[in-house]
Amino acid sequence: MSQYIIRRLLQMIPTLIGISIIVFAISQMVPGDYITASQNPNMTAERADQLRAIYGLDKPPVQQYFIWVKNMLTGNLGDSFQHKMPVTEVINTYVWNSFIIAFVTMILSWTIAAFVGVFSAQFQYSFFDKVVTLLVFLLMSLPSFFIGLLAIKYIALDLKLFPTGGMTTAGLNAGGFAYIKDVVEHMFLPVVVMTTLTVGGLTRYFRTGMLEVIRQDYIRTARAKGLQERTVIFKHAFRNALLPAITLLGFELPGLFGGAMILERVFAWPGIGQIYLASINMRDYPLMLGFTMFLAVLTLLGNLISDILYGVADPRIRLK
Amino acid sequence: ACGGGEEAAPADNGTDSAVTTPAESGEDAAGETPAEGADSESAIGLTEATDMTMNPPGAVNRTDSMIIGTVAPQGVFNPLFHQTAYDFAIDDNLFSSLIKVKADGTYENDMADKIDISDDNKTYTFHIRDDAKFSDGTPVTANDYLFTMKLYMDASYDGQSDPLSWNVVGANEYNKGTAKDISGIKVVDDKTVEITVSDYDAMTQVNLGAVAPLPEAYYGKGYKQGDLTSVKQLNAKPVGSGPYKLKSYSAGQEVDLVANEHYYGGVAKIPNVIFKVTTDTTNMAMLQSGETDLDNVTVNEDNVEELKSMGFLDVNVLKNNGYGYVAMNNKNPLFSDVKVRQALTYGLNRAEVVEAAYGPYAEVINIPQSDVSWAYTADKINTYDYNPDEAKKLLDEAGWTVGSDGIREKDGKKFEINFSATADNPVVDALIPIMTENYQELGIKLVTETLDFNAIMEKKDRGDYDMFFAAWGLTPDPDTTVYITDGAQNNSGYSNPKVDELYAKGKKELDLDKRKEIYAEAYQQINADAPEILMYQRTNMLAINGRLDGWDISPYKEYQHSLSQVQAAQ
Amino acid sequence: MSESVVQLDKQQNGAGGEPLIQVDNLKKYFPITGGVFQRKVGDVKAVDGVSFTINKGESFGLVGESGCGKSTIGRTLLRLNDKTEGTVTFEGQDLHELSKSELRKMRTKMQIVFQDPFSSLNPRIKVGEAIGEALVDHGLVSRKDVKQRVIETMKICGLAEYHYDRFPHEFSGGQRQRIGIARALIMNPEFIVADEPVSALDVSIQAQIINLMSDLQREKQLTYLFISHDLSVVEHLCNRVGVMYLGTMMEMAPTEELFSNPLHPYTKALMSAIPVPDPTLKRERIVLQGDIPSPANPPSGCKFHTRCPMASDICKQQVPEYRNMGNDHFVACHFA
Amino acid sequence: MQEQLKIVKAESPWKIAIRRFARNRLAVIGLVILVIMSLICVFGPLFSPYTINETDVSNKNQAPNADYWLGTDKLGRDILLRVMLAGRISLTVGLVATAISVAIGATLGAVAGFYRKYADTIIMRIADIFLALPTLPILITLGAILSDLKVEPGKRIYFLMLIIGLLGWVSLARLVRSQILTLREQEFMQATEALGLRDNRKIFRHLMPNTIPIIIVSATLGVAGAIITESTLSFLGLGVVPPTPSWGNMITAANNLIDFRKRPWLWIPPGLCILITVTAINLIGDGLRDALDPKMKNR
Amino acid sequence: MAKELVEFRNLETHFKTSAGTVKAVNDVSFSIREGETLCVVGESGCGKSVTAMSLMQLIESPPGKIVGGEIIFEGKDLLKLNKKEMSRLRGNEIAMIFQEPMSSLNPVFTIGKQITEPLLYHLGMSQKEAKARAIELITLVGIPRPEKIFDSYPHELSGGMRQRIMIAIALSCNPKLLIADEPTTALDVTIQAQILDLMRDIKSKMNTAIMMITHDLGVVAEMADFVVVMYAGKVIEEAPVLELFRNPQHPYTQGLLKAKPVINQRQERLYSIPGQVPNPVDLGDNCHFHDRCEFCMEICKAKTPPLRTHADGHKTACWLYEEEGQAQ
Ligand SMILES: Nc1ncnc2c1ncn2[C@@H]1O[C@H](COP(=O)(O)OP(=O)(O)OP(=O)(O)O)[C@@H](O)[C@H]1O
Ligand SMILES: Nc1ncnc2c1ncn2[C@@H]1O[C@H](COP(=O)(O)OP(=O)(O)OP(=O)(O)O)[C@@H](O)[C@H]1O
Ligand SMILES: [Mg+2]
Ligand SMILES: [Mg+2]
Repeated sequence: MSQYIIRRLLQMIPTLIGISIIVFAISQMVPGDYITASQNPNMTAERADQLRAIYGLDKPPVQQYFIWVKNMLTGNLGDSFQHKMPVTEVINTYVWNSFIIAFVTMILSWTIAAFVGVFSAQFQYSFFDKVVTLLVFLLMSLPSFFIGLLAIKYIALDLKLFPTGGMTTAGLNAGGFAYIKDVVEHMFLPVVVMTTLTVGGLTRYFRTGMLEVIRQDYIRTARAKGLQERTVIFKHAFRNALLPAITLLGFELPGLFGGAMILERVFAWPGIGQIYLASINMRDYPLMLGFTMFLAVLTLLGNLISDILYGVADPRIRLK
Repeated sequence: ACGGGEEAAPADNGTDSAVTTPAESGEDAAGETPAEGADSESAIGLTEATDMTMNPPGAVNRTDSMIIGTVAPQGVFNPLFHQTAYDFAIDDNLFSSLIKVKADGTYENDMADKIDISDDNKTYTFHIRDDAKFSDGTPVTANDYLFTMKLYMDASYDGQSDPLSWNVVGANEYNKGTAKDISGIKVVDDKTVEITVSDYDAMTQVNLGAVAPLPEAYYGKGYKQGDLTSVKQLNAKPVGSGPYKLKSYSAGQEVDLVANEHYYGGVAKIPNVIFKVTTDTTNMAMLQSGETDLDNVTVNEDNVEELKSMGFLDVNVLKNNGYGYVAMNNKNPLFSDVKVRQALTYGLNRAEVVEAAYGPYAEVINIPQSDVSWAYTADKINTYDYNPDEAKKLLDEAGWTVGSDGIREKDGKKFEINFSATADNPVVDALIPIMTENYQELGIKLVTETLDFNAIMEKKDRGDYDMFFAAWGLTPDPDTTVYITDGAQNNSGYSNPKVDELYAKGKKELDLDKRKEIYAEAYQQINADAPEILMYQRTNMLAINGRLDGWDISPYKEYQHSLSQVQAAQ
Repeated sequence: MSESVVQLDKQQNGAGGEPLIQVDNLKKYFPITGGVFQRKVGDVKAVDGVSFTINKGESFGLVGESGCGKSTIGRTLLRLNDKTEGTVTFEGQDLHELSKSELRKMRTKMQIVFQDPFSSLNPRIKVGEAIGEALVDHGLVSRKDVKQRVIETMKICGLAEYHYDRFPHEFSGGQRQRIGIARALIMNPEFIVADEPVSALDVSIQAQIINLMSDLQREKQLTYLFISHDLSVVEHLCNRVGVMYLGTMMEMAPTEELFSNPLHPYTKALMSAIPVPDPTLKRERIVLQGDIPSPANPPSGCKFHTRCPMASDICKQQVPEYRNMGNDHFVACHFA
Repeated sequence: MQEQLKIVKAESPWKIAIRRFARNRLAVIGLVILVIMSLICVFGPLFSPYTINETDVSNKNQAPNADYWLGTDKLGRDILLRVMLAGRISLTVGLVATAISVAIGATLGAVAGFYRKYADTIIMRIADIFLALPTLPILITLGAILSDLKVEPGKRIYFLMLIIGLLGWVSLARLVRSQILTLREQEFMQATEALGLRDNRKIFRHLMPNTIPIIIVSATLGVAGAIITESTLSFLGLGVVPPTPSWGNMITAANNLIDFRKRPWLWIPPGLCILITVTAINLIGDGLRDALDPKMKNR
Repeated sequence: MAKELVEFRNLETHFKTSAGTVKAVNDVSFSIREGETLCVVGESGCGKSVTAMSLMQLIESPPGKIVGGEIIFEGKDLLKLNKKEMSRLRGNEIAMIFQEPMSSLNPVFTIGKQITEPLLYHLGMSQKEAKARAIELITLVGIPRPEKIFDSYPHELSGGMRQRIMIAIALSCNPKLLIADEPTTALDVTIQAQILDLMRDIKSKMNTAIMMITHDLGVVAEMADFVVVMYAGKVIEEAPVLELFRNPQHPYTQGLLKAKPVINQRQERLYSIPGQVPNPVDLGDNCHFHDRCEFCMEICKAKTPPLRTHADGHKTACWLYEEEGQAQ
């Protein structure tokens, strides 16, 4: 196993090299660069050339690539063109804001999805199951910003239960508990919306997974042991239905840090998603490439973790 | 021209000209309008709050502070480096410069109490006010100005300005590292600095005067010629000479300013200003709940009505300093004939598009200038009112005859236009169907596509396009390179020696009245040549809580310039 | 249905002579893993150096303690597992050296009936298809004739036509076992590993199947490796029998020889434990004492010494030689 | 019944599945809904008194009335006509794109899980790369390339389907693979090995059917996703070009609180259409799953 | 005679299939007394497992359903208990060893976990006690290296080992009734003997009743006090074990006894009952064995023979022993 992990970690190297080459190539092919994207009025051709020289954009792509990779190996992702500060700092500034809601969302949505999915499966075609199914599809049929609007309208504006947007109350000079409370209040809406959005699909996966399992012989054995239905379902059946969930869990890792582009915007949440989006639109290559590589590493790790977890969840799986 | 939203692109420290915009989502959503649309005049301007009793207590009680809704700043609090209009608005209050813009788009002295200009217009002497101090209490000196200019001229300077184009003597040498000093800048005494330029134009004074001096003692500590890293590291900890100073900044959330007690213009009346990040989904709600005092809101009838109905908001609908247009590639044989370009302008029902997209909150324009500018003229300007017959006539004259399939052709070539536009834009939504239909009637086939803004710009740069839709942002000064032959921003390849001459003349002329005439003539030329189809000038809306008074706002002078004068009622 | 099986002349089912399968010093170890990272901490020596030969047309019985490695031999023999060591030669070819496509071709000649009939059936495939698919896949029978073949075979194995369209979970344990048998037989193989093929069948059907197997053997020179706990069935069907204990062969002899003259104490114990279908008869049983040793850590010397009633010091120290006692009777015991 | 074997006509498993499917009432309802929707979208516009380019600002933002059954949008266009036209695009995109990603994802996932070792390494590393690539820049680039190649905007929809399909296969591939990894260790797979079945039979006949449930979930989610993704891609020159509507871009057009509140006819019809489509597909999917599930015989 | 522990009264369990209703258990009545071992034998597929499963109420529904009858356990009708009451009985008072040991063990839990579960749940043991007891149980069923096995997964065990694990689980709570569905098929004879001894031991110590389903007549002879013979979903004969072996009445039972190969009595061919089990779908109202019976009479094809006592405790359902049959 440890051998497998080491091998997979080693495999990450060529994969990352591949990703870096492709990503870099894309950045070269994307129309425009930072100079054209920032659309400085009256910029003379000379000034544009000067700037390109400052940013190193005038060098041949291959050379630029190697400079980038070389810096990256020393942990230096370069300076963001837009933010005028090191990319790592930009990421560090925003990523935790995204992480916190993504994390809470993940916990919530996985818990809810597990329960709802399991019950839907257990009572397949019951009224509960049908209502859940319809609800899930309803949420899937509208774009995410729409659900966001809905929440703002009814929960924030009409019921005035929670603040409409942002992460803290303006001018709040509180520290400690008051600060946390304030952040939690502000988190509420985005988390609710993100949870409703993710929970639907997950519920479906849990439901099908469970449907497959609950008719197996060993579930019968568990019942024959006189275990309570709850134990039978949540322990014996659930564990066997985990494989798809583990796969999806692997995808969550980059998701935790990736930010939610649209919803962060809707709720004015200071997350990395918007920053990343802007870096793409502004062709802020150091930030765009740096963050992409950051996510790539997380993606690879996430998949590696899920591959390892397969074996834990199901001892029969032997990955070589 | 252009850039992430007209708002997003700051005019280069107050100078320079136009900004093309992917007339982007910030300005979207068309309004519901009474079909007449006649009351357009009344739609623009200030509507005062009607019922201050409706003001939510949160806002009423906030007597020593105001909260301004803004799109997220990037935290570049340094006038040399800031990129977005939102950082710009904050920096305007943290730093002040030698001159400042007035409501009519002209300039007045600010930190300079006197400016001497030599007769040959090549030497500028700025006299800094005696009481000008940085927020740390140290005085602003001529040395600080020199230091700041060095930063601008530094080889690693990558900000929005193009300081070498200011033609300061010795700047190039400093930039290349061959000189340790800028020979053209002379520190006469602590408060006097003299700048010599190798060449001048109407903008020179503005370029030099709009520089906000940075304290050398603070920013100069780690600075070595050719490396601005140490300066950039201070971006989040600014020290300037503006009415406010930075108290705290939390990225993506808010920027807290507090009055600068050393401000030479008098300590700001409201001691605390908070810039709070809002979005177009939340900004109206936050105004309503009193969480913010001021915000930009997309103009459309729904929003205007909504804001007005709140009663406690002053609603400013201001002409936007820019215009939308459909570019035609003048180098493309399709559009090289002026008759064709005119025909395409006549043949497009611009009024309908504008009405559909903006209702009363935008107007069709016929010259590339805002009607609030001093340079604006309506004299001898053809309005190209929708006239398909005229258009057909012109096309016939140009040799494009209707073919058997109803499509015009010339020399065996069909009249087919590829049209690119950015999507998610209210104008494009209206423009494409109307244009397709209008041109079909003329016998022209329009092939439309929606593209990423940068992709369109790249097509433009390569000259590989027929037509695209975009918008320009304007600066207070009418000088621009958009219409001069091979101008930096001349997208269309339009060339008219007469226009070139007029722009060159206008640039060199320092007398406003004379400049007016020059530009009027240039606009008439352009109007006749129809190098592009000018579409509209739209408006912006600024909603301000009625409890705040003392604003001096115009299309040229944005709200941030009067923050320090504003006071809360009672 | 048993009438449909042709009865051929009652030739003694003796060893045909030429060897079909040769197993030489076969070993199969399963790693034991432990810890979070599942590091290997030891081996289960499921099969630990077993050699034997099965001649064409012969049926070789394999009996022994549960868990002693019989199924593992069966599987490794057919290369369903990888071996750890040793060789398996089938018709002169080393099975573990064959390429994938060669092996696939070889598969039609050798079949297996799995011990656990249910888990060896795909729950989503109807039994009719499950039985016939290999015929089609190997192109042995055309797609349209296959159903008829399947139904014929099902009937021979005591299943009925109406079972064709059912899924495995709709069957009783015995019925599933018959599906497994049918699936192997339909291929007309030369060699079948039958891993407890009749354990779940009632005696009547068991008899039917065993008759069928011996008929086929006579008819088609079929060769069997017959793994069973039911010694009476083994005695009935097999020409030679091997007795295993803890991964090694303890005794091997022609059936009659073994049953009349068991030499190894373990074999004797086995014989004495066979239940007799007569409630009045209570036989004297040799009860094996001692703990059953672990295949991960087998005892030194003779693996059986910990439980052997005759064990002495030599058994603890020396591995007994696997000797031919004459009459093709091999045994590994110091005292035989 | 002794002698003569009745030759029953061999019924293929698909035929049986179809027969069982037909007996599944909900699945049939789903199919009928989908067919009706498609028919309305294909033929409905022919009966509409309006045309797609027809704008009439004086009629803008009308609530549903006798002339405009579903009201008009901000350019005064008939929503009903637009919803029907949009359906042509959205249904095709949703179904075709999903079909592509399911086909690729299920196959590659199964192959990777089945062969493990090199196949797994290669396929999964490609999947990793796909997952790690930033989609937006790629899409921008592709949009620009299509534009430069002067691909007719009407035809870009095919690229769009391909792209959405190609972007969507990874998660399904990993899901399928995870299932195959356990399935392949089960004894019935040893049985197929013993029978010497061809690999493709092992994969497609023995392993894949056991992953059908998860494929169906993925496909149902995929259709909705594709329909909505399409609307974001048209911004980049990949999707449909205005004025051509799609359900996604009709909803996106109503992206502010006021439209949301005051003019529900702008977004409810397209939203409802997506909902109905997704539900119908799910009903069909559930039906298909039940039809292929041996233990769900008589529901 | 001991008290009756379980009584099946006219139990009917049906499965709905696409072909029709399978009457897997069709009007079955018999009873098991405390401390008694009752063996159920019969043709494969005749409904033995389904009968046992019905008692446990583990018939998968759909497609299966208990459509009629009662199962009285200690005076209560099990079919009328609610889920909770039933689950309290299962594993604790009534335990069952399933026929297919591989699929009956949960592949993702260790053996130890699966054995300790009922101990923790029903007997309220602590983790540690449970582990000790589990290891004891593993040893008891004759598996070497119990500690290692405790941490193994089912797929790492041989068929016989899994079967013994199932036995260990079933025995763990000292049930009043042990249902053993072919518990020793995968075991070699020495271990089988050991297990049978173990069962006998438990039976005598705890007065456990055992319902054993088996095909091995040797095992029947050794273990059973009483034997029930089933055919096609019906009980066709029941008798004390000696009586049955000595005097099998039903032709099917006679055939069964004849078919068993006996050690050291090698025959050329084994006897097997000719013909096939009838299609369980839509069985007629007749003797289901009639078309395989050498004594078949007209009445056999027309009417179902009643299960009636003919000798002491010996019941048979065969027209041969009825007056109506005799008359023909
Ligand atoms: N889920 C099911 N659906 C349909 N028929 C079923 C189902 N389960 C069992 N049957 C049928 O019920 C009958 C009785 O099955 P049961 O398992 O009780 O047999 P059995 O007597 O235990 O046989 P064996 O000795 O082979 O295990 C069989 O004919 C079988 O095909
Ligand atoms: N996949 C595996 N991993 C680890 N150990 C295994 C595995 N498969 C089998 N074993 C071990 O190998 C040994 C032999 O197993 P095998 O299945 O060959 O026994 P068997 O002789 O067939 O027994 P039975 O008669 O009970 O079926 C057992 O100790 C078992 O625990
Ligand atoms: Mg075995
Ligand atoms: Mg059974």
